[in-house]
Amino acid sequence: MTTRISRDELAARIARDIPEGAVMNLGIGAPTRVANFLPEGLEVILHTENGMLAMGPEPAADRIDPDLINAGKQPVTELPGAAYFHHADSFAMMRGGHLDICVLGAFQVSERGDLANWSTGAADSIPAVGGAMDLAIGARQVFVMTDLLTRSGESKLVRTCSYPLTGVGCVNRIYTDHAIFDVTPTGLAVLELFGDNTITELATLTGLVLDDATSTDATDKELA
Amino acid sequence: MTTRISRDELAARIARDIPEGAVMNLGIGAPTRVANFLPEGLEVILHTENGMLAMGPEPAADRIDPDLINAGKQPVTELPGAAYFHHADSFAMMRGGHLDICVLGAFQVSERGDLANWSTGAADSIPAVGGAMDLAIGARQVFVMTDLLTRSGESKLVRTCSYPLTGVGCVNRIYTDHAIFDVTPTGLAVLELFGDNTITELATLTGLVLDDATSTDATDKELA
Amino acid sequence: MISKVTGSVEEAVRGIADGAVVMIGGFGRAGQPVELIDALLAHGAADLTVINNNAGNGDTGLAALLAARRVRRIICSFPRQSDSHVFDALYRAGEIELELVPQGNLAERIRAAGAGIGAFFTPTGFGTALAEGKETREIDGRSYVLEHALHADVALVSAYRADRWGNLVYRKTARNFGPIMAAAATTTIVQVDEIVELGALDPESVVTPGLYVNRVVAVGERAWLRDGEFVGAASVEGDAS
Amino acid sequence: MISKVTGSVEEAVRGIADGAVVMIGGFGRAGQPVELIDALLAHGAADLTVINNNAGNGDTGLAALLAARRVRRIICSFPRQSDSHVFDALYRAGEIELELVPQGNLAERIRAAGAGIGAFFTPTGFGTALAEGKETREIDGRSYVLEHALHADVALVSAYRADRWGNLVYRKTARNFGPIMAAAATTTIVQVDEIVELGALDPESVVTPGLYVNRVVAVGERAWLRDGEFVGAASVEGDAS
Repeated sequence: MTTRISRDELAARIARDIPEGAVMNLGIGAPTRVANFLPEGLEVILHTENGMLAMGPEPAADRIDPDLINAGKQPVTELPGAAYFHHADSFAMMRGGHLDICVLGAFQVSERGDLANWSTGAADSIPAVGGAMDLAIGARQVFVMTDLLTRSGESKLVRTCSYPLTGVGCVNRIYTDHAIFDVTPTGLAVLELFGDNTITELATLTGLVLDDATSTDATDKELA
Repeated sequence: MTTRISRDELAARIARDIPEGAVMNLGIGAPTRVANFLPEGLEVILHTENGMLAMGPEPAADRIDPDLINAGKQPVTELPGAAYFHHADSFAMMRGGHLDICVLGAFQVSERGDLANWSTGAADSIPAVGGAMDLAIGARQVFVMTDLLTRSGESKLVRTCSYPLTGVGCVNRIYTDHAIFDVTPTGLAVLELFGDNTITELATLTGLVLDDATSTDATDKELA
Repeated sequence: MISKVTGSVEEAVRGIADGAVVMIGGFGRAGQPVELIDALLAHGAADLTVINNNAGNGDTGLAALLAARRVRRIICSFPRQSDSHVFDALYRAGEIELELVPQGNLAERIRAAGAGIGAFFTPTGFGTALAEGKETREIDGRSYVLEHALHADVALVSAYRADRWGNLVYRKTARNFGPIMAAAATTTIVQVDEIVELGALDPESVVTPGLYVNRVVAVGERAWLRDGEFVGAASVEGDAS
Repeated sequence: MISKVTGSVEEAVRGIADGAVVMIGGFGRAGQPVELIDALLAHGAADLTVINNNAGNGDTGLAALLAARRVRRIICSFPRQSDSHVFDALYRAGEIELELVPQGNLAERIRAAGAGIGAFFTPTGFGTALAEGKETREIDGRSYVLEHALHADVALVSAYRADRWGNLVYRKTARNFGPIMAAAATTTIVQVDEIVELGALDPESVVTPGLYVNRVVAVGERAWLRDGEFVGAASVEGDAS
């Protein structure tokens, strides 16, 4: 019985829901993998918070330009149609609702769409928030990409986040290794099940009441 | 007995107080004449609210560019070192205190430095404020250039403005055809008398108590 | 393939509804999107609220839209000009509403809308009639007035060149309100002299990134340029209108 | 003749006082004014408050300033990084104060200082620990937090080219905080690869107009360029630090 898909399978699944022309920001870490699965020739415009649109993939080792990096401080490239701008303009784009989609990692997401992804709240940790709060509240569609369960087996989908919040009621959809969930006014709805998962089993794993929306096609719904 | 200098003499007198390197905005009307009297070769950078620094003089008739105008919608030219920017950036410069000097016309200036220059408050007039309020509160030094008296002989320097205000306590110095006045914490001080004017006569004309600061050199004081 | 290019100004203004709030770029005639305004006039939308620095010049462009009684309300900083006779007559007759905003507050309110800022404390206008009834606050010894973001349904903007993604560059002081209005409207419609190849605009010099633009239409080179070179204008008035 | 050009980085940082609030441009290593930071370190000013997106990388630049105990307080969005060991140790030892600000609020607070805005309502951070104790308000159905302008005594900025008036252009994502910090500080000090003739920078493409700049110093071409052409970098880390 298979109940989980791999990180790359999940990235590929998310990529299927990205329409042509989308302006998108991919959070640091796993979400950046989504870019690897966008179809060749599909024009999707990647935004990086440090002041660029139409960011391209990592350069060859001998073409690394220290002035051309992404939010994770990794070297990137410039595609035709690119634009550079300063930090206030970059965050104006985010806060002003001009990005179509952002994909973020998560520690926890509540059934109301609250997101916790910047701090575990541990007493000895050094806090660092970066642009997470701006992305969470700014993009038209906020997608979360995450494992459903922590390493110790606890659900990351929760009634109420116990970790410090990044944003309130800001998440639209959660792509997990078990299933895809939409945040609806009445709680979470399962849009698509991976492998042999069932809604009953997911309800047990998460401890949440889950609506069945699997008759809706997630990709079509998104593109509408 | 001469008690008044001409508009051009006044413009020339103001020009003497503009130091090299000053970033300056000249209000619509008489203040624009100050530019005509800046010494050849003195680098003074003119700002126009509609998005330009290092504005140059009017072009020859066959070189008029409708995309290159000043705040008064008159054709101008571009000097080496110029920069263009959008309206929010232009007014950020003004509001943020980055212009060294602006020279504005006035209906009235109060002894506390309140300025009225945008509306007579007449019931049938069509109001229009433009950038006057931003200039009044934004520049480091706000100079007013005006006749001392209205056509009907009333003083434009007053205890309290009766016309609608442009800005509160914003004027630093008033260049009139009779004398130069500084706004001080205790009221107006006469810095320089033109022609045969005396402080006593000006006090009578304005109905204000005027301090004598004529032993200070206005130009040196400004440059300090 | 992304293309925001539309084939005609008629197509570009399609769907603008009666009652819409329409930002119109330009400072006086410079940067005024005259061809788009003419198309909006032909399109017929009425009961509009217009946001522009001025209230029309002469009898063309915005002035013609006013003359046709399509504008219920105008939000601007400087309506009264030597050639604003169309507005002046409507205003004196009580046939158009006016909200007068100091120019820098107008620009900042538009910028705030695009930047997702709800409201801001500005020193401009404090203690004047234009701040009457508005919240004030002293911050670090300075007095401020609270001003709110100014959004629009549609922005009509004139730029110089665009690519098919909608990246824009402007020309000289015709830039003025274009970039901030493009960001503040739900639907941004832009006229340009020409559409250039994707990649032809220097990424360091793009002024309005394409994500702010919904439709672009080429209207031909402005009269005072020939193949991108300035050749002079016989008259500012005639050619710019 | 206006000239903001200074002959050395030592001269450029002269007069920075103990206790100064110093903005330092850069996002990670990109756009970090390393030569100016080194000069500030040699200059000796202490008890500084530093405003930067991060809190130092590796052991050079800002990290070296921290290691020398010159910084009492840092205002930033993302101190914790893979190579922020200098900050991490000071923070855990309680030897540096941290004010953590979401990155967009940090950028907007800096922008507000330069633009003369006293405070603004931002949606970012609402309902989170980083908005605790701050004024909130609902505007048109959305919740906002009030954030205040963030001023500085000094800004240290790295740009690409300047003219003698201080007009600046930047290079790619090294632009980041430079333009807004240049406008927010009382004294703005800029390092560039080279000083070009007045008039050599395209007025349409100047990013920071010279009125925001007080001193400019040329520090030579960055290692990954030769005569303005990109020649590749052997290592991001080594060359950028």
